[in-house]
Amino acid sequence: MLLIEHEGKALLAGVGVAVPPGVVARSADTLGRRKLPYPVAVKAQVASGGRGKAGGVVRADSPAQARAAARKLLAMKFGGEKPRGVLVEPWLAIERELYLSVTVDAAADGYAVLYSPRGGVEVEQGAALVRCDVGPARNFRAYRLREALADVEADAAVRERVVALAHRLVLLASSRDCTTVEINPLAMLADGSLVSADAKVVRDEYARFRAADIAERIDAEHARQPKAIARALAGKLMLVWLNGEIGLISGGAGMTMAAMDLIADAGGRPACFLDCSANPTPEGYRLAFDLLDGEPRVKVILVSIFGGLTQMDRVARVMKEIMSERRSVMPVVFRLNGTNVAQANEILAKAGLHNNATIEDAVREALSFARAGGRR
Amino acid sequence: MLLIEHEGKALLAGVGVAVPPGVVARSADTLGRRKLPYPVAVKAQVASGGRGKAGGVVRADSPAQARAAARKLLAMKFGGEKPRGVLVEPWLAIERELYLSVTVDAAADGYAVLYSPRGGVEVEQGAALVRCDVGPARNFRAYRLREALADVEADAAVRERVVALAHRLVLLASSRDCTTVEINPLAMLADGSLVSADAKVVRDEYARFRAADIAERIDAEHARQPKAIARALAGKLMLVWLNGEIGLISGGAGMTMAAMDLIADAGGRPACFLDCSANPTPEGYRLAFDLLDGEPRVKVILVSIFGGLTQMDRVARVMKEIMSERRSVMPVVFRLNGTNVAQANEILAKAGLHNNATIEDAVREALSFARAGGRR
Amino acid sequence: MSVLIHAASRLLVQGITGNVGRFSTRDMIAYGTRVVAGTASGRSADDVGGVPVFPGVKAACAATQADASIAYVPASAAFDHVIEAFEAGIGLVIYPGDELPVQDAIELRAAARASDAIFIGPNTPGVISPGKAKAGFMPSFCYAPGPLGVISRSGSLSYEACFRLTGAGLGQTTVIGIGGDPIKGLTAAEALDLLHADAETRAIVCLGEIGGGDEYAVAEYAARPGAKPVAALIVGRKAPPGKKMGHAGALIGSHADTHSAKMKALERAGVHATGTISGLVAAAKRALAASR
Amino acid sequence: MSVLIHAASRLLVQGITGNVGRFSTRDMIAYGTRVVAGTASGRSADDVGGVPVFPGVKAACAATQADASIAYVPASAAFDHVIEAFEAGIGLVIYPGDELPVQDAIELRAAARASDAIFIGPNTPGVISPGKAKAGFMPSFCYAPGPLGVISRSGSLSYEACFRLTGAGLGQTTVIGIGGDPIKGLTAAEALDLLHADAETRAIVCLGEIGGGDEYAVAEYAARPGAKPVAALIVGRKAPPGKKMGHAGALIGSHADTHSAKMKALERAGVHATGTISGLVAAAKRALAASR
Repeated sequence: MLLIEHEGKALLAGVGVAVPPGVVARSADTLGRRKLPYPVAVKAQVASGGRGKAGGVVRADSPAQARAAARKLLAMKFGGEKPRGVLVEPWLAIERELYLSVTVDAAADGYAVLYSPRGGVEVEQGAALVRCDVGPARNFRAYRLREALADVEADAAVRERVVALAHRLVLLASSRDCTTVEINPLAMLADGSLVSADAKVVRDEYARFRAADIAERIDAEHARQPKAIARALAGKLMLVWLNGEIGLISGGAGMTMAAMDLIADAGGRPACFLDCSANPTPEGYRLAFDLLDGEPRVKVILVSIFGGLTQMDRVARVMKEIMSERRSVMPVVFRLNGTNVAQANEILAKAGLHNNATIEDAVREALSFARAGGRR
Repeated sequence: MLLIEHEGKALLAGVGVAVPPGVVARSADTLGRRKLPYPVAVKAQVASGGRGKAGGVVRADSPAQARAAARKLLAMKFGGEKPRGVLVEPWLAIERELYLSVTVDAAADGYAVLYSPRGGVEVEQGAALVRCDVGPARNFRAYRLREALADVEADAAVRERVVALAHRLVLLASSRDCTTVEINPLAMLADGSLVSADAKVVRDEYARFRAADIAERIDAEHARQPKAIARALAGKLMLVWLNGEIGLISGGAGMTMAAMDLIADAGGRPACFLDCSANPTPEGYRLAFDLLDGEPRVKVILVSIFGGLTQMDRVARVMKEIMSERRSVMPVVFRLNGTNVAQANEILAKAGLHNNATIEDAVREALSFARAGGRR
Repeated sequence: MSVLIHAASRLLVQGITGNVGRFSTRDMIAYGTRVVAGTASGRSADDVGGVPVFPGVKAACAATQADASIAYVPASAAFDHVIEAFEAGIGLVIYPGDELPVQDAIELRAAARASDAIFIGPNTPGVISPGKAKAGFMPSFCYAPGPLGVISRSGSLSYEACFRLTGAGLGQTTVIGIGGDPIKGLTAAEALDLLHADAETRAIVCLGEIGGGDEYAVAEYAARPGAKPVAALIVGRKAPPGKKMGHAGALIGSHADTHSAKMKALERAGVHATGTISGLVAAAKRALAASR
Repeated sequence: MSVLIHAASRLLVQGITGNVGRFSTRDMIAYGTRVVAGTASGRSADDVGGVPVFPGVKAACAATQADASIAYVPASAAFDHVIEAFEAGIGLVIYPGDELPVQDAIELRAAARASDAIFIGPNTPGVISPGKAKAGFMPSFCYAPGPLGVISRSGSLSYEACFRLTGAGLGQTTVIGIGGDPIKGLTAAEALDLLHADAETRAIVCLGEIGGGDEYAVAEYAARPGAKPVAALIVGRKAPPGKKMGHAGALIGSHADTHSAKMKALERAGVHATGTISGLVAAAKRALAASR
């Protein structure tokens, strides 16, 4: 879960990292009432990247300019996303832009620190980063990072500040369950001090049971989602809308992707990635059907589940029930396999439902329905 | 730094520990405007212990009762301390009161978990606690705590909840630099769930450089202190007022306590514990004199410093200056020793100041001044 | 031979009294696995399907000499249980659950190393050595003994893949679910090393997907002199970039994460790679043929 | 003999280019200590008082075979520097600074154990073996060689105490400042073990105060069969309860923390205990006499 800039900066400030003093405004009007230290930077608060290049940061030298900037930014979209407000900070006189991040990395068996003496857009454009593997947070070693930086950062005082800062970021990441803490640019001011001009903090959603702020943020994020996605999330279904017409109800990420690939190979387009494996219950499946039945783009539903822990006789029984009570006329194609599949086949057969032997067969059947227009 | 109950509970809630939903009110009037889930507990927010026995928790069944309770509590003092507000929570139907705490303990080489199946006042009155040494936080082992609890906690479900909760508390302590996290009582409700009915969280002031909330809390606490203490703290002096007449300016805790003991043995009473070792500068010493000169109870000042890193020639020079510029007529007695003491003796002698050879001599001299009335 | 789990493995089921623990225990026993003990934290419980239940791992090991464990506990308790197993001397611990905080995965991988143990997971159906034993909940009928070592990031995909391989007469030595999370107890590279050292494994099948670096470890292995032939299936060719596809690790963030970059790297390393499940059996056959 | 620091000890000063580092380096050299190297993090610097300055501990050790270190760095950097010294193979690391978060003290004590090293501090003037070497900033003239091993929780009190002992002709083998914080790198019990094993130490003087459990460790040692005679001074008899007296550890929280409880425990264990600095020399003499 990527935090918005001002949220990320609040976490940084909480561990004693220098961030510019900022105020968040949800509207241009509330901004107009504040006393600000002009010149200021007015920054659109969006989670998507590339904000700078998209004009999401505007300098303002007066209240009128600040209000105008806020109005403009709040009306824009960045990567399809409307800003959740603007962050207004003193305009920094940056001597040099650095890059520093801490991120979870499999090759490091834990955290890795990444650094560049030239940050900002240069890093966004792919400039090489110096890397220092850490592993578990307690294995951070200032001297190792210092050695790694020796070749690329000529300014010894900056190097020391970066080392101390990196240690804070590693501790922040581990103590608050962040998978990435990225500061780009890390601004070096005229006095050599370092200020986090931006912040990209990603928190681990799986830690929500022990981090109330993550749980709250997830709830807030869910509430912001379009209705169907929000309903899916509330029902523990994983839904990503795609642009096609084959409504894929599936279990397991790998098998879902395999089915999507097969659909595409056969000339079709999946309407969604809809993984029910976290909630393979009557309620979960009913919700899945309901979501797809309510989406006009969907012409046919393909149920593809290969269950291990999920017992397919139970799934078959649920499918039978859903098919008998369902009002939609949209055709449904099945391919169920896995634990207790023999009983599942019996149940489906008795209910007059056809279970395809292979996913290829099921995809072919679904495509023929889709080509026939679906929704008989 | 001991947090107030509601602050401690906020930290607990932040790591997913169940606390009663509460509201804090600074006055009875603001409380009256809130909708509350009667019956409620109105609880004085003070840092000192023994609040329950002192009548600091009052049940209220109606808005009128709640306002009355708040008014009464806010007018009271607990251990000399005025409440900083009241915390109002639903009145809990407690089946059993447990005790659980995590604290830094030298014998554990880190954290120790303490538990009692009978908490509340029984623990305050000294009931034995079950102890499980942890060490560094990552060494917490659920199975070891489970074994330690097996003999004292008969309810297996409660035991499991306590083990899981203790793990959270250990992680909270280490990730947020707490030296103690104590829940007493830990309330077991009718459904077996555990709720933190009270919270005593002590945070490590030394971690303020990496914990903005600790730094802020220290500043707020300093601002609440009486003026002299606040000035001392701002000047990095450690001042504890005592009831005597000998104003002791010293360096180093151990030597200060030794001098206090000698003063008492000689029939005197120290006016303060005033340790300048964290700021042995002209400014620090000037402030120390200024604080004691301003306190009418003080009859004589005894400067007792045995310096290692503090170079006594420098201290002597500062003393000479202070004595020449000082307006107070209060007598000052010196006993300086330590690094460069030979030069210090020369400087003092030239300035006409007597340096006592021993702390016993200095104490005797100070007492004779005090008996003569001091403040010539 | 097989790797990790054998006919003689003595399996412990942590959290045996939960629904999943009960179901899987019976299922593993039905497969012939020697499930020797279960634990139910701090509780005394009756046996489950004839398996004695202990209050802790130490007691279970002392009584039954369990040497491998699978933990059916919620993510919030996973760390505690896996560490307990390590410290009781268990050399192989599988955590099949998902939604484990990455922090805990990092700590458990480090703890496994410190205990000289192997941690597998999170987010895996487990490990099966067909015809010998299984520690996990994969559907048994999909597997048969044979010459292929299989590594998979995805549970459902591994069922489908092995179902096809078995159907085509291509059995398996051991099928290892390494899991779909970014930090894994047993990495792809480590799983490859195990299968490489196993005399009965003649060729290796890797089931991969978009995101993460496991497939590059596969390419690295395959390019090594003396490597066993490798077949690979990479799914997610049509997954949109920037969206998490169910697995925490299945996300295209950079070019290296994409399907085409992975396919290229695998092909360059001489892997018999396919981008579709329909091509898997043929790829595996080519790999097996190359092993002769 | 002496313990911890000897005439042959090769001392490294971490943070040698700071004000304190420069002052103390010159002072320690003047005392005869073999200060062989200094570090200034990541910076190249000229020598300090003839001592070569290195950018890191590994380089300093490689060039000078330093085997002990004292770190003059702020508390926020203490963890990093002390760990660096451990990992470079230094066996004795002293951190004299105060206000070290207790968390970091816990971690450093654990790290010392893992590295088979000794960590002393925080909040200590260091260690001196009179006539041989000193690693710290205690005023040199207070010390003289002799038969007493001294342990102290407080810097200033140890200067005063040793000044008196030396003045009375009672010299010291080694004076160890274990520091006044609740979690110590070297505990009182461990310091006692070191002095117990030292052949030249004939009696032990412990300088204690209210709060904490160190004095009970002293009593435990003294009650041991074959223990060397112990004298103890406990200050803080007149300190008010519930107030922190400068030291993080000097706080009366429970009855065991009080002056009288500690005095009683010490006396019961046969320690020559005194509650006043004026009584220290006599107590030390009694202990020494008992050692004959």
